[in-house]
Amino acid sequence: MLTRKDFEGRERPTWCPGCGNYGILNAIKAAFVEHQIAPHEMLIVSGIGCGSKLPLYMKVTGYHSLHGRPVAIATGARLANHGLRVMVVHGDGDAYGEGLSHFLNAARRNVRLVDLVQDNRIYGLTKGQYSPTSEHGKRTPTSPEGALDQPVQPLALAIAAGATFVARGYSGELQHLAWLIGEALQHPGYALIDVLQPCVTFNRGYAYEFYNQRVYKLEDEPGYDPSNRTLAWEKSYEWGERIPIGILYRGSPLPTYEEQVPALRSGPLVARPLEKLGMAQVEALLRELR
Amino acid sequence: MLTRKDFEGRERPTWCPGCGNYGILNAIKAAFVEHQIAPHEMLIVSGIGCGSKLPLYMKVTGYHSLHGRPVAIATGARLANHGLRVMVVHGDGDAYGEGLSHFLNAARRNVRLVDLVQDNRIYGLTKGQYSPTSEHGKRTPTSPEGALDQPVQPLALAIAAGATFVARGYSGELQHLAWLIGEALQHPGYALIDVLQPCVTFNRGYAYEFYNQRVYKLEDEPGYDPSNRTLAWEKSYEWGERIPIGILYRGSPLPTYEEQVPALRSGPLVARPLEKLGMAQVEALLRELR
Amino acid sequence: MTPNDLTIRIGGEAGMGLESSGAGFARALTRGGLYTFGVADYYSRIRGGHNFFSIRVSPQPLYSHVDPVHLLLALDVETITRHLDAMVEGGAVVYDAKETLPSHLQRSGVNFFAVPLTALAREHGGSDVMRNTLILGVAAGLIGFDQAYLESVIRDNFARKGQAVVDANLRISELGVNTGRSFQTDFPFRMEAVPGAPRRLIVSGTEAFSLGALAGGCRFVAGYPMTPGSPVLQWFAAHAAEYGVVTKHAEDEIAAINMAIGAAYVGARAMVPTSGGGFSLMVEALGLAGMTEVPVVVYNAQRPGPSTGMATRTEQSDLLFMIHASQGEFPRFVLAPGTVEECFEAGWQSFNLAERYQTPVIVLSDHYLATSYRTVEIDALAFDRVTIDRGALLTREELDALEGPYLRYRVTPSGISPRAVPGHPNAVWVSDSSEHNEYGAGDEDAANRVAQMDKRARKVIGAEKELPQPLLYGPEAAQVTFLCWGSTYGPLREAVERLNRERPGYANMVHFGGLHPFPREATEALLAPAQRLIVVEGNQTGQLAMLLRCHTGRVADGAIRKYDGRPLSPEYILSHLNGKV
Amino acid sequence: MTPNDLTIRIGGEAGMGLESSGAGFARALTRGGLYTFGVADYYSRIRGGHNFFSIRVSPQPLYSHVDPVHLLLALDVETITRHLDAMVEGGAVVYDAKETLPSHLQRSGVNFFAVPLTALAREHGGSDVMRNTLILGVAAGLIGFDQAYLESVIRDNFARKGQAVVDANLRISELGVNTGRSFQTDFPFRMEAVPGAPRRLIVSGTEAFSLGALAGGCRFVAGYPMTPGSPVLQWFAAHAAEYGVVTKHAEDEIAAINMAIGAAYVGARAMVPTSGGGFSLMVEALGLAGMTEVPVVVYNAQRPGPSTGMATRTEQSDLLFMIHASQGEFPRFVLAPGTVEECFEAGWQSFNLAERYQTPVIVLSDHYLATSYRTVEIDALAFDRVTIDRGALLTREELDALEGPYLRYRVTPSGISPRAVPGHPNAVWVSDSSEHNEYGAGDEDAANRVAQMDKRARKVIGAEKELPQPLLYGPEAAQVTFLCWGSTYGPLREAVERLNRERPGYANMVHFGGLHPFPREATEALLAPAQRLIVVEGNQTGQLAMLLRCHTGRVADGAIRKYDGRPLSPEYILSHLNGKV
Ligand SMILES: Cc1ncc(C[n+]2csc(CCOP(=O)(O)OP(=O)(O)O)c2C)c(N)n1
Ligand SMILES: Cc1ncc(C[n+]2csc(CCOP(=O)(O)OP(=O)(O)O)c2C)c(N)n1
Ligand code: SF4
Ligand code: SF4
Ligand SMILES: [Mg+2]
Ligand SMILES: [Mg+2]
Repeated sequence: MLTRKDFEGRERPTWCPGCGNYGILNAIKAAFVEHQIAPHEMLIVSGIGCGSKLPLYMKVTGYHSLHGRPVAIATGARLANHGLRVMVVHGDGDAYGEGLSHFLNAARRNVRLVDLVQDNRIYGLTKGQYSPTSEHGKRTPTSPEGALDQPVQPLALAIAAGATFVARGYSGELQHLAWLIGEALQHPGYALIDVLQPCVTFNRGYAYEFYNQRVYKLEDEPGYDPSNRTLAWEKSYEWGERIPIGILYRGSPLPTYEEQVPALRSGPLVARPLEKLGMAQVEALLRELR
Repeated sequence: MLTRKDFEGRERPTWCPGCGNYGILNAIKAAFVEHQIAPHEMLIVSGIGCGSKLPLYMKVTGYHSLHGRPVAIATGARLANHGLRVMVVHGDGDAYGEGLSHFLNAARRNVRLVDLVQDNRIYGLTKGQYSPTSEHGKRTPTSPEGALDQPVQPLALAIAAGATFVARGYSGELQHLAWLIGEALQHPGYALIDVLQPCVTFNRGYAYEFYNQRVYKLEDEPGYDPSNRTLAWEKSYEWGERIPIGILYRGSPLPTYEEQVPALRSGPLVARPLEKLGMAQVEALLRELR
Repeated sequence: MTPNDLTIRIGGEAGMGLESSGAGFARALTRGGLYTFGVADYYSRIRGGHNFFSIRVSPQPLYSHVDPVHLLLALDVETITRHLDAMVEGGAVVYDAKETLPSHLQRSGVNFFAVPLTALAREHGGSDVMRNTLILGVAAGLIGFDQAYLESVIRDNFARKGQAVVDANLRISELGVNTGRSFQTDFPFRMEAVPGAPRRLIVSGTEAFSLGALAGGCRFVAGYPMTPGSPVLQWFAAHAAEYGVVTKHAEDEIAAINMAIGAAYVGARAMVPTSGGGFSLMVEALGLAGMTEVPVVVYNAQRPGPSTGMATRTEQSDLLFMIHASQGEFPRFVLAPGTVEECFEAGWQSFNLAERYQTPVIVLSDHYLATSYRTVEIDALAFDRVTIDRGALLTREELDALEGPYLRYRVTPSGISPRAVPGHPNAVWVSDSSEHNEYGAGDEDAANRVAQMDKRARKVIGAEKELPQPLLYGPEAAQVTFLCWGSTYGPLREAVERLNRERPGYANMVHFGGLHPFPREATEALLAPAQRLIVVEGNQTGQLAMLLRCHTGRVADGAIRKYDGRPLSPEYILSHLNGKV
Repeated sequence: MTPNDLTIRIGGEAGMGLESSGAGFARALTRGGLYTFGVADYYSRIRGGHNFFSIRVSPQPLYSHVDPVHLLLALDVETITRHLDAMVEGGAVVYDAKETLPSHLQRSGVNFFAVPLTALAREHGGSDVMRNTLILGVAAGLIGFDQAYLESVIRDNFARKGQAVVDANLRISELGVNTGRSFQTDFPFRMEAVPGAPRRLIVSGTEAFSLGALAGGCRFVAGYPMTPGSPVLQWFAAHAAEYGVVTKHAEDEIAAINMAIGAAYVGARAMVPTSGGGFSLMVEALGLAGMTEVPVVVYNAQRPGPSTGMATRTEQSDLLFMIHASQGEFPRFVLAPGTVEECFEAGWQSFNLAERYQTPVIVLSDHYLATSYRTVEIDALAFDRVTIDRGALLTREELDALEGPYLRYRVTPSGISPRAVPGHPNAVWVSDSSEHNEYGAGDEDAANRVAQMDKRARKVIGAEKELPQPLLYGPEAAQVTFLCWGSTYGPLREAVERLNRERPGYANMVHFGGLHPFPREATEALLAPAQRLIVVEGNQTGQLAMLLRCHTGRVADGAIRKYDGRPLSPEYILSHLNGKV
């Protein structure tokens, strides 16, 4: 029986006091406890950013990799060992900026990954530049006159890319977030959880007070049907007085990428012993060269 | 008065006989004639691929650049000289594979570009590997057992990314395509034209016969309203017995990126003489250092 | 050029299927007991542009193509225009009777045989590709080669198109052979089959490297199409289901190498095949592999740069880029096989190096080596010498017995830290791409930094001895010593042979098949007796010459370089040597 | 270390605003007629981790920080733990009276002054940052520095926060000054203002380079945040509207450099600031600029690699990577300014080089140079020496007069082809990233390839003379000659001075501010009389030493290297020299 203590890391987080990443860390641990996933059964691949330091602050197998590339690394890890659970944890800059293309490709491939994005709508670690999800007009060191890009809509893009599990969480709603992570872990395929994560240092406009007043849970919304793709797509644009959290879209599962690879039918790639080719194999290969 | 002859290139195309790129080349020339855009008033930035050779086969200012990067180059060109018209011409691999992220960013930025994608649903120049828009199950040299990725939906993605002009053309419908290009040229902002382009050598399943039987024009479709984003989004998934061409989505124009840049209010960047800083400017700058 | 050594060249437009026809002919010659060397020359277009395929054939082993042509099979007039100058005295041109040759395309000493290629092809089934079969039949007839071997290849190659196609091709081939025989009196060169010869292989660099990698346990290949690297991806894709390999045509090269790193991190032997431009996009991740000590193999089949350069041509200009790519400093290996035999070895050795030293390994090939075909002995691809050495990879049992926390980056005397892969309860750690401590966690302490930098650097002290060593070919002592690397081996070897045939003991050569870490001691020892050094390489700036000076202080006395996109040939080397000596 | 030369260090946790407070204090000292050198040391985290800022101050010009500390301003106990060893005899520690110092943190010869920092800050307004103001006041009082200068900086820095904040800070500063004065008897070091001194500037490498680039006509800056490169992007963003510059924080570094290439293609002077990891992603496009001859400036402020390395620290380990990055071979320039003056010059000269030679130019800085502040004379940033030379850029008039087709890549004796930008009816062409002919269109002809390769290579024959030349500092002849590049100039210069103070004529040094194309002749001339060569550089593998041997054959007699993420200091150099000589 795994408990919270089994996920205690060697190091204390260096996040700012009040940072939304604490809530995410706790929700991840809670989900792992709930679903009894041991530290060695999970690989968390993270990018570079404040939030991407997360695996260093708990006990888990992890890879704190490159800015923007954790989804590609996680894809390779899954393809080589689909016996391992794989999760990606990274910031909005990492996921929707530098890594935008990998995110959309993982969605359309349906690689079985939980992709958790710490969406603080800012670049935290590099000290407050605007991010892909920052609002138009946002003033930051790289946009002193206000950002001119319209923000990326990650949920709409994920749906358009073909993801079958698209959710939004809020780090101020720990239990709900832990539940979402659990649902995502059980989803057979790519699962996006965009998490509203207050950055109390560089994005004070989107602090707890902002979100606490606005977020509402889709599960509590009478008649909301997350299996309706068009509805989900429209819902993904809702942002203002009311901000939905929960599972926006849950389509009928498609076969995962891993399931479809012929070489993986007999089990994970790394589970097979690495042996020299047999005589018959060599013979067959040489026959092609005659 | 410009005529077709003014766009005659020095070199004959080296495309395969019957390649859909001939139709696209002709449609572009026709649109330029129709809208009286001279060869030096237009910069065509292309990527790398069969279709990306297009600017070399006509008379126009062009840049045959890198695989996947023409949109970024074109963005820079527009920002430095918004007095110049800029068009991007590239293949589906270039636009939706290597260049996916740039395409989506240009859309949300609303840089004024016509982005024409020669969508033959295959990698032509590298001899027939599956492309981002190839159908699931497609057998090619990199997918001898059938491609496992679900195809990219460029039109849905463009809409989700915030594009306000999203169209599909067909190289077998030259006049219609020329008209689309003209509309796109007049659109104040980013305009995507995904062109169904038969590759007669490596993608015989999507030849003229296939498309001729299926394409229909949205303009002829009673009641189709291209200003309805949700409708357009749903329409962008229609693919089968009937394949829509025309303007899927035309939203109300947003300010272009270029219009919003403070430094560009007084005209194109390159139009201003490049002079040494004045005494007063130097003084002001030095004052910051005291 | 002895009559025992012929070059047959078939030329025409892109899209005519020259390469596969030419390769098929080389295969037939191989089956007939002869040695061949086949090389293609084509444009980066799908249609149009002049393409050709040259087959050199001899009863003796061959290591290179050569420039002079004995028999030119011209599917169009352009072929004659382009290659007439390359023809030897007594050579012959076979061309389509429908063409009228302008007078400037006549040359004394060269015979012209008109054959109604198109007409006959149409008559016999219509497909234009049948002209290739026909004209190669003519070639076989002319040189007196036993048509049975040709027929066996036709049967194999066309089998999947059905018996009718096989039969039509057999018929037209026979027609060609008979036509060729009828011209024999006007063509002095013969190349008969050697009936009792042992079975041999005909193999390209792409195939040899892929086979070596597969034999060496490569089980994950991710890539993005790019000539001439992607044929390795495609070779693996074609063999993936059968041999239990995962291949992934990724969204771009960045994704490809990061996928490979992910696969290697969890324990698979993983590789990315690419060419220079694709490699440029992999540079950041190469450093990630270096920093987090993930074994990954990068295969770069070079083509001429800079930028898009010449997509379907050859060059050796990425060497220094490979050695220095990515920010910061970390150990890596750079191999540069020179022959198909060495390609095979590089295929499996690269994975052993990568896993034993826990660092990226780069194998440099080039378009010439990757795409040319050579006939070799049946045991040239030495499957029996293959070993799979995973280095300090902890076994399940070792992990079971592990006590205390697992230190992924333990500072050890060798610099090599016992490596685990994710999935064992006793080895739960996070690898950080920032400088990290022994646990793998980011750590900015100055002493830790130095300890980890030194640990990584220590891994390769002396490791140049594990690379293919510089090889001397020719007499121990010579008046001229040539240096080369990678694919220049073949053409240079032949140049050296010819020089020594004329002036015994005149020349020798040293070939580098491993360039980083630079084999300094071995090089100094080999070059100590050398009098006059000439570096021969397929680039403009003399990259091996720079390495040589940088690591040994030796300044080459001369250089022969080529960077027009075409491979070095023995004749090119000899003629440039005469300009220099 | 004379009493005329003090180092004051303020230390505490990340998030305490040390850097801006420290920089403000250095500014005040500068306004007071003193010379300063300020350097920050911090972790790659937003909160926690030990940060400090050191200000060296003297009535004489300074080129470097030094290791020993005279006055330690400890905002926490950790600061004392970490820096007590660095304190000189007679030095003092100012700390918060609320802490009780454990006995091991006492040291004879060092005085400890307890000040109720937190308590007073709370009393005077509450903001923790006011402790910084207070403790710096104490410092001013201790060294006898005129508080008026401090007050002027407080007024400027806090102005945008409102008069109340200004007043509170002024009050607490005064309190600090008085407290400091009261301790003076126990602190022997003074540093009084020099009232009549000329006005000077205090400037970082980031600012100097940005100013130089702006003065040189840079009008387009695209980037993606990455320490320590992005401050240049941010400097330009802050000045963009005022000076008519377009800046773009792009989606990634690949987009950034391609945008810059697009902007340069149409005629803007364009730059991308980044750090090594970002540069790795720009490698492919660098080759595009080389091949299509687009002038673009890349600014790489190095940080320790490999991979993520140490984001907020310093290193000089990207040199060989810069020289060889991207597939194939093409000309480029690599500059490595050593001082803020040279940063300013590199700022504008890089654009002249880029446009005159129509090729990419790389400016290598590093975290140390980019982020440290130095006091310089008012004319140190030589705006009057700036020129804007656009090279063979065709004017509107020249284009109007153009006859015949425009040949963008005309083969000329100099290799430089007159350049047009899109938009003129007489210059309509397409540039191809494939090898192209004079028109710019892809062309695979062998002779054309060689002509274009040679044309491009020709551009830089002799062009190393256009780079900043290697500079000799110190006596012409000396027993030891040091070599260095980039930011090592300052620390090494001071080490050389000290050596010569002890043993006149003992040492000199050669600094490289331009490294590629390598200034071979100038180097050989400068080094001809050198007896003993020692290369000092901030990396592990000795990259300058390799270049030196490769280009001149000289093998250095010794090396002093540092790669722990911290800058070289005069003391480090001297102590390592003693280990070597
Ligand atoms: C290739 C590359 N470019 C830039 C950086 C610098 N960098 C580090 S973190 C970061 C962005 C952080 O933003 P986000 O991903 O939103 O994470 P957060 O810090 O907000 O959690 C950047 C740009 C890098 N490490 N690598
Ligand atoms: C970085 C990089 N990767 C790969 C290539 C090789 N390459 C050239 S064209 C091409 C794809 C062509 O497909 P597409 O963009 O659909 O164009 P098409 O040929 O079908 O018109 C590729 C992968 C390249 N030139 N550069
Ligand atoms: S800067 Fe923002 S995201 Fe980073 S640790 Fe602080 S609060 Fe969290
Ligand atoms: S390969 Fe396909 S896309 Fe390329 S030229 Fe031929 S038909 Fe056109
Ligand atoms: Mg963020
Ligand atoms: Mg295509």
